[in-house]
Amino acid sequence: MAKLKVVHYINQFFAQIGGEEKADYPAELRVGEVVGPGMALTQQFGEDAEIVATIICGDSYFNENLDKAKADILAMVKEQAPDVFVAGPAFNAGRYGVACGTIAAAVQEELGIPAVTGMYVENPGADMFKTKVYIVSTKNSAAGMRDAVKKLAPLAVKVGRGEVIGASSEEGYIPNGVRVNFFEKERGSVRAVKMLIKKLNDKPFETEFPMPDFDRVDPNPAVKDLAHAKVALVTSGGIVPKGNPDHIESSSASHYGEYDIAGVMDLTEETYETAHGGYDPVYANEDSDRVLPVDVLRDLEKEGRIGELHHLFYTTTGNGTAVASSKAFAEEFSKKLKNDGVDAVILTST
Amino acid sequence: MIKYYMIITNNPLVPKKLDDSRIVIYRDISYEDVLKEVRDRIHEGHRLLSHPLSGSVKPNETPYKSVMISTGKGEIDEESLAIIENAIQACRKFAFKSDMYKPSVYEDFQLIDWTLLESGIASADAW
Amino acid sequence: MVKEVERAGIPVVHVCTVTPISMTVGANRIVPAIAIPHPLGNPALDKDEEKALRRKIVEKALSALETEVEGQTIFD
Amino acid sequence: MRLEMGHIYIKDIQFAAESKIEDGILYVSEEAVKAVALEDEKIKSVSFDIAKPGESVRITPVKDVIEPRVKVEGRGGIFPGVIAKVDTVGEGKTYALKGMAVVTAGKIVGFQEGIIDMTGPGADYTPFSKTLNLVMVCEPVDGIKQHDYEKAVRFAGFRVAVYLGELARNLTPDETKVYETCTIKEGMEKYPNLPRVAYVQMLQSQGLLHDTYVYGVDAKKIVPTILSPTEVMDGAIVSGNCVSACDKNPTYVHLNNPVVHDMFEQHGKTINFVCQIITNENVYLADKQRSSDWTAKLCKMLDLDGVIVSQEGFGNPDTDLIMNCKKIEAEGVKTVIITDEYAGRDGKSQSLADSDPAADAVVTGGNANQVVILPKLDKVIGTLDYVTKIAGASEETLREDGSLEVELQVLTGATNETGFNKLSAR
Repeated sequence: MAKLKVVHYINQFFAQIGGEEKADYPAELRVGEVVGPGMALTQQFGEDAEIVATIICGDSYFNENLDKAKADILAMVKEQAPDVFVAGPAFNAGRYGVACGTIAAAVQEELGIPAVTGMYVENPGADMFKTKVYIVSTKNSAAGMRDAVKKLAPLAVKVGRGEVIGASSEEGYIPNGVRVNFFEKERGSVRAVKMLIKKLNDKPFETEFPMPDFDRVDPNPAVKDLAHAKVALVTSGGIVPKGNPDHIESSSASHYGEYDIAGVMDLTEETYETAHGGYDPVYANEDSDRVLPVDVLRDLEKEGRIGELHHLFYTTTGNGTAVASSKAFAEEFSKKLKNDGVDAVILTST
Repeated sequence: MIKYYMIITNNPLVPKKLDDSRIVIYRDISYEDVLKEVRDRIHEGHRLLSHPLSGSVKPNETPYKSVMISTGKGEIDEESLAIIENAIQACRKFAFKSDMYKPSVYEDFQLIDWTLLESGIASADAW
Repeated sequence: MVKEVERAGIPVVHVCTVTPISMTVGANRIVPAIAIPHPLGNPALDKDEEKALRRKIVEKALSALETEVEGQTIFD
Repeated sequence: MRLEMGHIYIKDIQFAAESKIEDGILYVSEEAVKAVALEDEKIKSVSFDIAKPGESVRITPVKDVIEPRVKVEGRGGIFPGVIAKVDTVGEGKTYALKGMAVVTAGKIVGFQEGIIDMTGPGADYTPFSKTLNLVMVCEPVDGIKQHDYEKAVRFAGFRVAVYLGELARNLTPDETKVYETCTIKEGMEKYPNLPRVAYVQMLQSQGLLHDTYVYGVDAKKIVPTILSPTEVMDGAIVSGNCVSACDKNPTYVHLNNPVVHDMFEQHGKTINFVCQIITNENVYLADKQRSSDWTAKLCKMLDLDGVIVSQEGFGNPDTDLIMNCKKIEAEGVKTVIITDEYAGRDGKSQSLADSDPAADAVVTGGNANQVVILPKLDKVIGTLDYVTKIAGASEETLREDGSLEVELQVLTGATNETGFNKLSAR
């Protein structure tokens, strides 16, 4: 089998250009060069793959010039047309991890070239990108390089060849929410007894199935000055302008609504209604303020209790429980809310 | 007349098996729509009495479903709501093939759904 | 949904009828609402009373946003 | 209670004029086993066949799998309340024919499932590809009701298994294992420093083809109770179910319950295995509440430190599993639960129909929606008629080359929730 062509992405630190003071180093392509951790990767690849080019970029540069850096690096990768793209490993370096995740996901999505990266599970890049690209789980410092490369190199070869990827525990990647079957060494009952003994002795144990929906997000700090804050409304109660112009479905909607309420002081029977199919809609149709309290917030805005009510509100018909699509919607409109400088959100559910 | 529970079903065998002493709401709708009808009634304050995913025949495999709920209404029962929402979500994991069988197989599906319901009725009537 | 808003770095309060569901979906600031068909209203009241009721809930939501919380907190 | 289990290893099964076991070979008189099966007038005809590991054979639709056993010393007999008269079992001496099973097959309902492949990829998933199988296909008399047919096949399997077990009564076992539990007080005195541990087994109990029997009692009608873990080795619990083939417990699994056996392995070393607690999985929600309240209460009364909870079946039992786990944890008793998953063909859906943060220690038997291609095999015991109609099968089930595209769901025992197999998922 021919050797796979690999393009390797690293930051300024691992390229031995410098530390924080050189973090503004712009993206640079070194064709035919193997740099820093690339050496260890090359060794681990053996006859299976070789690094044909290394891309180096400063962490600050990448994150501060995101669009340009991404575009430049994608162009470099495209030119090299590798079989697989490897970023990092980033260990516990936060900005490096985010950069690795961002660029690996972009290479995969936009160029259609399979990509892998590696980082410590608590690196913020892990949570952000684990469902988008395989991220090998590494130790929290570069002292874990050997161990990281041992997992990263074979996984890169597998994805490069388009082979079936096994379960996270076999391949060493951070669980990505896709359940994959595999055969354990011991039967389930033995594993259960061992797990119980560990639990009884207060020793660490690893569940084979983490319960869903319990990944918690820490609360954000309280809003200091509501009188000058921009507050936005979001609802899962399906409030839409009368006639449901975007045809939001009554349940498990395939999209969410974004509506402008600039100048709207009160939601009336003539102007708003609910698209939600899950409950008796009569009350919400009579007066949509019962679900989306625009009238009260306008009063509070006037009185100076809040700085301003954001002129857009977002609506879905997701019921209270978490579903994958509503999660994706929320990711998207949360970004918009953030960009619009919203300081706080009131989310109403039926 | 046993009035404190009623049965929402799309299984034609159920109204045939039960006489007027039970409240049966028969609808010619899909499995998932039976669950949604039950959900809507839970929203109105009815309580779930039997498990909506009773039986091991998978949703979308069997077309039939019978669910028992309380006749009386009260505060919205949170447990009922959680169970029915999870059940509706579970429907979507299974490939749809309820329309692929020979006629005799539908009778078997009806029978199994009925026996599952019957076991729930037996428990309910013991009160 | 509420988790994604929180994750984006915006403090969020969840006004929700079924608070256990709110707990399950991972909301940190939770304000209980009235009833599923009308979380922030009560058609049995007359208009002014109803709006006053709604205002009470919204005010509770706003003060929840002004309160530092450690973990999931229901503002009853 | 103390039970001595004598293992007699069966190396081969052959049809012969006379039934006997000699040098590890089980000789079966077809005529004799037919007569045993046909004792029930509801069975019109029965045919026997032998399927061996590695052979190009597919058995379907499987109803139950049973290991032949015989009670040679002590109270009662195998399958008390079902075949033997009611008497408490679990002490004395019992022999088992290891390495083989009686497999009952036959179409009770039109959508019935259950495939055992003796070779190929399917064989990797079903544990019963590794046993020498004496397969019996029962045809009912005309016009029989499904309830009666199910019962007739269930009992016929047990009768044949008991008949075969009897052949071993006077043999010397190849291997003997002793299983012994203490009374509550003895255990406290003998193992003062070991954590007190029990096994909570949830039994399928929802209706026709979804039932389990304890000493002959329909498990729907029990309240949770305690057993000596040796009782199941004498057939105290038998299966009356076969829908959802992958995660239902055939009688073979009850007899050889892996949690019971693996807890015994640690008994007196790292744990004090106090008892087995059985509970049910009824359709009616108030029953669920009562049963889970009771399991938690029993755990508390027994002063347990930890339990393993096993599940049986899909959907409805997820609620029982989580209720049990939550309530037992709330009593301060640590739990590990065993389940399987329905994560969709792509592995991306929510695996369970219920969940709770208290369930922080889970063992999984794998994703039952995983697709597997079963090649065409030379011989089919039973009938393929229904394979295209079984759970997990799709309209493309029967492919042009005769191979089957199915989900793991249809393979008997593939994602067993007592931890019988090595299959798992992450």
